[in-house]
Amino acid sequence: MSGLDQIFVWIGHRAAGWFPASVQPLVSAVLAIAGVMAVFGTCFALTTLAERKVLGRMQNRFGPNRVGPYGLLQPLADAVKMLTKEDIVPFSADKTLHFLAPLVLTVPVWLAFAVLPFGRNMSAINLDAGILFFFAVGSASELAVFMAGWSSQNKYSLVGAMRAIAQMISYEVPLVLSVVPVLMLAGSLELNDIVAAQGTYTFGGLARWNVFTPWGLAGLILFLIAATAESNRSPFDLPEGESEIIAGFLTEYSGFKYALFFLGEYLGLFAVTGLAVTLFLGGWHAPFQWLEWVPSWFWFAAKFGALIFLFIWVRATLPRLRLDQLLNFSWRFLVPLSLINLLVAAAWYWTGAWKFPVVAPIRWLLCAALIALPYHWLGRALRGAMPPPRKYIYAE
Amino acid sequence: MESIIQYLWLIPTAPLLAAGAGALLPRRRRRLSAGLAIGAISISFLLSCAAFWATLHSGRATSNFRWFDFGTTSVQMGWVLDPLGAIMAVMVALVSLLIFIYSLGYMAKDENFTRFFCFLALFAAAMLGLVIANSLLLFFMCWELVGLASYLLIGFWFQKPSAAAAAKKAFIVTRIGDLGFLVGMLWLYAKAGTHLFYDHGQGCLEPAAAGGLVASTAIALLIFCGAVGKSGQIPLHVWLPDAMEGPTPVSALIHAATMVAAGVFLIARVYPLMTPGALQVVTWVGALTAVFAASIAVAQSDIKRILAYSTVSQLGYMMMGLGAGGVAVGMFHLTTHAFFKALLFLGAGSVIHGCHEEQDIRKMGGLRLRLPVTFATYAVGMMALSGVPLFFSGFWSKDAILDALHHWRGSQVPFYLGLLGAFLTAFYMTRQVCRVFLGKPMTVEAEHAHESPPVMTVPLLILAALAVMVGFFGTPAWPWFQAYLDGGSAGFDLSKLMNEHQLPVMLLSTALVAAGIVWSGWIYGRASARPAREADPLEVAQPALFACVQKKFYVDEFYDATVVRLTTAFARFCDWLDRVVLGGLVRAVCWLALALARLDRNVDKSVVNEGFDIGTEAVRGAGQWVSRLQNGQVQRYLRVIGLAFCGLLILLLWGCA
Amino acid sequence: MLNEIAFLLCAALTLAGAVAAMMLRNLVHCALCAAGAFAGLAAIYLQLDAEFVGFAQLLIYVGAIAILIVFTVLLTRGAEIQPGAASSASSWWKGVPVGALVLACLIWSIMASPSLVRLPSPNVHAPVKQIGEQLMNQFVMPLETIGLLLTAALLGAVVIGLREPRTSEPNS
Amino acid sequence: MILTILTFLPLVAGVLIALLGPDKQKLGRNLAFAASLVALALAVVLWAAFDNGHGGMQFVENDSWVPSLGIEYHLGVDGLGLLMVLLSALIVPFAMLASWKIENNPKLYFSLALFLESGLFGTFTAQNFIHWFLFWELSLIPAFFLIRIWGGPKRTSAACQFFLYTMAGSVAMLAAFLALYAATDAASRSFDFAQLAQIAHQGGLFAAHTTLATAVFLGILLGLAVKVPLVPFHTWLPAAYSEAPTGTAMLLTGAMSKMGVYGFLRILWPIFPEQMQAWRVPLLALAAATIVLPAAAAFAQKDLKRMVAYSSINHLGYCLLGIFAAARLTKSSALFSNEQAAALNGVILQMFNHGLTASALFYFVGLIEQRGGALRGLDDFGGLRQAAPVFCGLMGIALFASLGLPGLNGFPGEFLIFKGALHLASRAALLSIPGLLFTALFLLTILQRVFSGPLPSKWSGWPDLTLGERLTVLPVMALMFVLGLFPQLLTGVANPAVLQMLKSF
Amino acid sequence: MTPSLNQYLVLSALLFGIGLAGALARRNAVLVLIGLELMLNAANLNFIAFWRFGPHPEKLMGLMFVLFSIAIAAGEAALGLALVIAIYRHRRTAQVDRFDSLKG
Repeated sequence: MSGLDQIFVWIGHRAAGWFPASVQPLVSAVLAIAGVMAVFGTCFALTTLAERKVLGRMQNRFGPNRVGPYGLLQPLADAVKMLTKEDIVPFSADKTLHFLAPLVLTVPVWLAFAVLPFGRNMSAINLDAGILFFFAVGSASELAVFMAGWSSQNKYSLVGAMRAIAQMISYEVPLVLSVVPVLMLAGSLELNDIVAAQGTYTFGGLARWNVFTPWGLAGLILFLIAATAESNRSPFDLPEGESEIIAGFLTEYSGFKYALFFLGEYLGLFAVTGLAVTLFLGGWHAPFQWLEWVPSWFWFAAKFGALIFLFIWVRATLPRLRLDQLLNFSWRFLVPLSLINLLVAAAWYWTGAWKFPVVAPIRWLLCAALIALPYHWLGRALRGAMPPPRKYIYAE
Repeated sequence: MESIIQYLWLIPTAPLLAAGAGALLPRRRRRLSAGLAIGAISISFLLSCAAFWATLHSGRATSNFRWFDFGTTSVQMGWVLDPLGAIMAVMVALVSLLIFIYSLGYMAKDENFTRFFCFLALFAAAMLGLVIANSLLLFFMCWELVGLASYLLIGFWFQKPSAAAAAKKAFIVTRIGDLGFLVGMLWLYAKAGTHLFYDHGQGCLEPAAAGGLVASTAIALLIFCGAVGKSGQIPLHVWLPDAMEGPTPVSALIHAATMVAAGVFLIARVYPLMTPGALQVVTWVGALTAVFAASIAVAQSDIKRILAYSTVSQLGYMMMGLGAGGVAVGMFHLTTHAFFKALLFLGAGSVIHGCHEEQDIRKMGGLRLRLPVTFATYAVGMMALSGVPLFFSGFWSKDAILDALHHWRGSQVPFYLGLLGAFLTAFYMTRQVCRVFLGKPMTVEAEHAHESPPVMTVPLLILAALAVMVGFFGTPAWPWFQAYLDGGSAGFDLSKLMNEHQLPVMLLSTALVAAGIVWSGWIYGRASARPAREADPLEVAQPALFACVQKKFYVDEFYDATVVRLTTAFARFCDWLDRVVLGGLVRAVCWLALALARLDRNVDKSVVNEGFDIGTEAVRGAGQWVSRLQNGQVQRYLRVIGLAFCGLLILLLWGCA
Repeated sequence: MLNEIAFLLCAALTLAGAVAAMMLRNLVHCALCAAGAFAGLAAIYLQLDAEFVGFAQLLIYVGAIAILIVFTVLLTRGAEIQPGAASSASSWWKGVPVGALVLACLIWSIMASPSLVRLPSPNVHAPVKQIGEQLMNQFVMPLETIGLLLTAALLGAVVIGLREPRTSEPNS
Repeated sequence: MILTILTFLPLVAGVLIALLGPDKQKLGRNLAFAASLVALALAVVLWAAFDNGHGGMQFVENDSWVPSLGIEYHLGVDGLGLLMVLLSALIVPFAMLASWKIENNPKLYFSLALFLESGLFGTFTAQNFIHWFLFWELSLIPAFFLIRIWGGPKRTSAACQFFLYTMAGSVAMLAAFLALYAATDAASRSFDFAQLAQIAHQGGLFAAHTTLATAVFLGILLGLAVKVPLVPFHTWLPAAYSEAPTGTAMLLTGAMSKMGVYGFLRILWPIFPEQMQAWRVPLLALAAATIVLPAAAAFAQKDLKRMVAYSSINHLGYCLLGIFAAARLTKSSALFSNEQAAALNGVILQMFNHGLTASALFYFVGLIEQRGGALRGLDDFGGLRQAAPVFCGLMGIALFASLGLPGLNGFPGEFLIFKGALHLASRAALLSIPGLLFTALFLLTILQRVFSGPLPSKWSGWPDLTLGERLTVLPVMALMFVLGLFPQLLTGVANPAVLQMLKSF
Repeated sequence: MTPSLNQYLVLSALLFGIGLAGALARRNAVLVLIGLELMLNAANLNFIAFWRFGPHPEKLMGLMFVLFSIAIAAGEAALGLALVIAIYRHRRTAQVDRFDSLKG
């Protein structure tokens, strides 16, 4: 088991071992950075392709299939195209900020990967306040979006940036709140601890992932919704809604800067997906005890891929929201529900001390009811609060 | 004996269940309701007979149980089976059974037939429960319940305002007596520590009576209050004639045979409590009632009212018998009276039924031909009531009372009153029979009267037979009844009939009864030929006296003018007290508060506010001067703060250095 | 040595950001520079082994307050018209001397106290767990109060920031 | 824990229902009713779990609240408290059903009713004065609004009178207790009923301050007397009851009026035995007046609701008679203490039974009012029995239960009260006897005027009880019979508590 | 060589001075607020520095203060900026020297 499982760790140790001891920490850090950047850079490329392919399939067409076999080299072609395009900066733009914005977006996102455990003993740094770090570095992206939107000196850019920021602020709250139950139950902010907390098995070999608890299930769903919005993906892609505001804050970008934005957004998506895997889906743990021989990084990758596919699927399925619907949905539904989820987690913790026969299903159903009923009520209240559906008088 | 006492509770419970079921039945289930009631009372009757049979062989049996606890003791209740209760139970069950059957015919056309049998069964249950109760408390509870049944049945035709009023009157007037009963009972309870009549084979009342003469007399009299109310003795007799508003079977059952006799039964039950002083009161009240009511009956024209006053009068006799002669004397008259008075009432009901709800005897006449069975049985009843010698039960029971009065040590006046009553009884009964059955029909209704169906006449015949036969069980020659109650045995001795103590009294009463019948027959036998609207012969002779008697000696009017008016006035006074005095007080407090508030407001305005204004003006002047420093520039404030901070820091460092 | 350099770098970033934030004409630039200063300060916190606080600083100051400021700048049109820019030069004399005075006092007092020249205690840890336990035990009342305060502030900000009813519009 | 849950369940439910949207009126009503049923179920569970064997407090919860002032969160029930909790839990759903069709903002109405229920539960379970007082006042406020918003034409003045009257009493009581607290020496300072009673029992509560003791006693007495009410503090009651909507009147008479009597038993009786003893004679006179005068006044009323309201005063007068009669210091004879036990048991029975009966009567009068188009005068009707026999029959049962007919629930209580009172306070008891007669008089007058006589043509279409209404009264009617025949159900619970009270008197 | 306490204090003092000077000199309310935030941050830095260099770092006192201070600063910023916006709506300006309605 350990051989294949620890192969990357082993390689890293061996590579660092070639250097003098005084620079070894630096070297291993560099190696880790390089690894992460290589893997997720490739990931980025593959995901863009996969997204287009999957979307195509779902929309009953082929998707890219011209460049290379089955269109597999399409990302490469795109990269070449992006890098060779002319970098146009508007005349009235604030040039410095216009230049800085893609950097400010992309660099912190890379930082976020530092704390994710990709496999057993495979996290770049073990931070005591890992989750906090994750969200702290992620918070810079809002500034970056603003910088991009404002510096372009373009109405659409500014409106797009404002929309994006409003959306990000609004969905950051449920995002963080849906994480809190996990922290509460694991008793730690360190991601490795959280993964370890989900590492035991029950019911004859089923993993104790957080997603198998009522609050975990609800938390995961909340988290994924909020993550979708955080990364400006459909159905929350208003800031870039091309039918309304051209391309939002990206309107005035092209070429390499545009590619950087693109990269940043996808990396942000990867980061929250990785976090979701870590927090709710047991990280790199196998779903069943008898599957533990499979390398841990494979499990991480598999869950990661599954979630990415889910995102693509959602993008293909749902139409874009209106801005008021978007904000109402966050403040009137997600935020209260994630607060209630906190209580449910507390109830779960509390009922853990119960001792009588058949306690497990009772406890599960009780907590599930605790979250399901507010879900029902809040949903009805939300429907009541929304403006009625539009009547298309002339579109008949 | 042991076995029957186990099932004694079934006697009242069977009709109670029938009543409960009847209450839940819808109005159209007429036959089911009646069948339930009659079946239940039949069961009670059979059980009573069995119980009676058991008492013939052995003495008394009780079965007590705990009702509820309080403090360190508990309230006990129970059933008792002894000769007194057994004879009463048989009588009540039998009369009830007959009257239930009779009601089938009498009430056949009533729309609330179902409800009627429900109430009747409720009454029978309560009455039978009262009879076998071994606890004064249980007795009282059943006593109240028979009162309730009486209330419901008097007001059965509730559409008639007079019936509703009579029902209320009956309940209220008897409740006045009941309150005395309640107090007496509670007093007795506190004194004796128990409500039971018999416990562990011992009487529980004797020790209480032995306690203190004054207290026990008072208790006895308080309990007697209840009997006065229920049995219609002076001064609480006013409800009973009004109660005739109820259907006739009800009058027969409740207001003639059983419930009104419950007062007599009560005195018999608590006889050990009755001190000589109390008995004296009982005798006198009975004597006065007997004559008083009998004299009123002479001048009445409503067939049922005459019987009602007769009942009051006979109840007076029973009281006299209890007071002067003891339990057996009173109870014997109670038993005989129950049968013949039920007979009379049912006969009257038959007459009323036949005459299409006509009750005025002046509008009848000549019915003997049209209602032969009724006439024959009514005549038997009349003779039994009047005390026609030898063959009628009333003679023997009344004679026993008169004999006892004759030998009473207290006074001879009740004896003479009793004789007068006997004469009056014979007089008014003859008057009634003459006017109803003899002579010629006075109205068209009487002309077309018809005999009642067998379901009504058969009970009449049975009752008539009983009215004759029961008397033979208590003749001086064969005092089986007395012996049975006392627990002894009686032998047949014809000579006792002839001894010098009894014979003169018998002869005297016989003579008086004969005089009454003959005189009355002489007057009314002729008068019955005359038209109805003409005045009564007695009225012609003595108009003032007759009017006074006809108006029942103005007792109702007197009560209206005093008690009722006082009550109403007191109620108004209380209401006035609430509304005007106390309400006024509250309003006054309110005004006071308001006035204080106004005063305070003025003080505030003129003193406090003015002073304040002056003060604030001064402060404002100062403030305006100072406020020039405050130019609203937040940065200037900040600057000042910064400078002040510097100053402070420098000062501190200076100090440290 | 490495520490010293890191400190100097961070301090330079912070001070530069602060000075720029106070001096630039363009309010958006000011705000962004302030965010830079905050980030530099966060780095100093990290350097001082206060990880938790550092991340919190980053999360709140850069992630929230800076955004708020930027929003306010846009909502008050501070980024477009600059009527204060011309006159701000004339108001230098009002602020800078006082600031300088305070600064001088502070630095004088720091320099005047020799006890402040000391090295950090080694191996200081501020584990998150311990912070949490402290918050839940010793500081539970302040924590609750802060929760209340933030709620009140949130409500207050919403109420203040809400649009006025339309009735007042004809006057303005 | 169950007591806390019981107390706060209606409160929480009430708050939640009040927070529902304005279009959720029916939902709120149904939820409130469900909550009251849950409370009833809890109360029944409490009853089932209650140990009849001993007379002390059970289900005790004691946490310190404001330790520096001796204020505790102290809950517990003995037999008395349990019966009162049961009664309240019974009356509230009954009253809710009576107000089921209320049109003006039913959601608020029902949530107020739940607040009231919570106040009742709190009052009947609290064992610390401050805690008790909070709930005592909590019950007052919803009652005020219930009358003020949904009442009859003169509701404003009735509600204000009710509120001010009761508030004045409460203020007096609070002041008295604070004075008591301030006057006792620091070692024995407490607000806890049991502790105060124990100190009083040892004679240490008012060692030297007899005047103060009297003042404190009178202050508390005033507060309780207004609530019960004791003549002459009763004038708020007919107005309030007759103006209140039916369901509220049922709550007021069925459960709230018991708070005063409960206070007498829980506070005055154990803590002020000597003062009770000293003021016994005037209090007995007032109790007798409370029995007789309102009964007579009821006879003079023309308004059915006012009649029933007066009858309510009269019935509570019996309770007070029993309490004052039993407040006689006798440690000599066992028979005597049995009489005291009889009176106190009777008081508790009467409290419970009057709650049932009076609320049922108000329910029926409310139905009459509703069917008669807001008419409820004694002379406005007649012969209704013909049109509505079931109505008449059931209301008749309630009336006779109120009158104290044996076999129905009213009798055992009155019997025991008079049994004790006649022995312990003969004169007052004898003076009160006419009250029984007046009660019969006006109750039968109702039956006579409303239900008997010819049916006026305008009421010929008078509807009988609907199935729903029958089902509503069915439980209460059944209880009337059951409790009338088996009073042991109540005395078995109450008697140990009574014995305990007597032991500490 | 690690920096000593007084270096951090000097940094903090500088930050404070800059913030104060800005808050006094600039007339845009937003900038004044930024200045205030800077001053607050200077204070926070002091707390952290004293904690780190103090005798009892294991007690986390300074850290706690900073945490609370940050939380309060967030509230303060939200409220202050909301006020600025509200005033701007009324007065159409964000210049602090024009906010003088409260002058005496």
